[in-house]
Amino acid sequence: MIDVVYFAWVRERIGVPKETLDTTAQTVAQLIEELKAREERYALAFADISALRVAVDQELSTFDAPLAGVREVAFFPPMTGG
Amino acid sequence: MIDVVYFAWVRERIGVPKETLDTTAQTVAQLIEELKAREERYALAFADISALRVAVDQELSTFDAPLAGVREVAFFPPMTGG
Amino acid sequence: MSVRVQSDPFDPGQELSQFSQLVTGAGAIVTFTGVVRDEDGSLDHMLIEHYPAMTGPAIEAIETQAVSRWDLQASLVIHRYGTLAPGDHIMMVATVSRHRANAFSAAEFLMDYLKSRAPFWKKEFTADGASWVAAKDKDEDALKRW
Amino acid sequence: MSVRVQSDPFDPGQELSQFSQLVTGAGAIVTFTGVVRDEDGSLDHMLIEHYPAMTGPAIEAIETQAVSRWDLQASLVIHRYGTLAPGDHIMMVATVSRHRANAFSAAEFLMDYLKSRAPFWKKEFTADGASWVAAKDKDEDALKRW
Repeated sequence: MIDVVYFAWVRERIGVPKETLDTTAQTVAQLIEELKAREERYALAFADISALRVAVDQELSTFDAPLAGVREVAFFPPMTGG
Repeated sequence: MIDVVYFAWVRERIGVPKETLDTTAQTVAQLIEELKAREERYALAFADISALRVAVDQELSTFDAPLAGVREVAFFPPMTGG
Repeated sequence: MSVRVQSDPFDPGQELSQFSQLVTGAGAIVTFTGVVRDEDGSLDHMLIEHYPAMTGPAIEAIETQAVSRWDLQASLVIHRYGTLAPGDHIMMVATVSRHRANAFSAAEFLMDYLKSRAPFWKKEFTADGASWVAAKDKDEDALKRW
Repeated sequence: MSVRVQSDPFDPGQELSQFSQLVTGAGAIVTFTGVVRDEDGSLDHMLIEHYPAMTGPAIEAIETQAVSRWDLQASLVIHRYGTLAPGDHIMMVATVSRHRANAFSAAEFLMDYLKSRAPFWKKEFTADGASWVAAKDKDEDALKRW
């Protein structure tokens, strides 16, 4: 079981801020493929992953990051703080 | 007649903050030569002019600046503001 | 070293007053304050979303880097989230170092990292509707100098 | 644009509070505050001498350059003279611009020029006696980047 959280327009497209998933994905990229295959709203949100950033257990990460032992994955657009 | 003002250690070496002089000097450099010839304290203060800065009528200037029409010349070490 | 992520407004002057009392033996205090800008008079308000579990630790990591790299005596980051109106203060950074160049560099570094690496997202609301602010290439490029 | 040369103390926080009210439509406020540093615990006090007829106009000329070069909405320079103790605030610079890089650059430019081009001279008094602070080559060099 893994918590997946979404922010900004990713959250709006997917329609929920957070969900807990049962997944066999080994990496972030595999998790994305699994989600895209699931429903249109995911396919839309993940259509262009170059427009997305990912954090694994609250640390900025990359799409090839492994999911073993991970509790939370977050997807969001490039940050606009400051 | 020209006002000559001194600051920081230049003032301390010369012993007065300001004096009004009757001079025939055409340039700042000539004024310095005139002063150095006058008394030991001036010779000491102006011994190394690379350690000095000059302002003519309250604007930073150079030693070859002409004195025609000038009312005030100031001598001081490099500034240490901020 | 301190980080505050809050929805409440803050007073930059009061923050500087408190911060400057931390200065012992240091010579240079730099502050940066960001203000909500209304580009063309059309902005009604802005909503800043963030990632609570990540925001604090991410900013602390950035601040730890700045403190050691520029030998800071003290540093402060305040960043707001929630609803902000034009003219409101969004965020503030303060640094103290013995030398002015270090205090300036550390403050600019913190700003550059907060822009692109702290998990905040801005949504602007105008009479025409709402839209997410896009990240700027130049903000990403600004990180390359460090 | 404002310049204040004064012997009285000032409160950087209060100055920032007032200054930040001048911000309309601008996005970035930067302040720099200089504090009397006690290098090795031996400084009793410092005396800052200046050239009253020149100081104000010289700083105004520097500020005018900064305002036009970095498109500042507002700027402030405060510089003290007279007797100062370790920990006292010597001077402060504040800038406001639409963009953070401009506000930072203008504040650094003002600082670099105040260090080497505004007519102030510092004398330090310690238990061992008094001595005039020598200008640093690196402060003169800092002007070359502008």
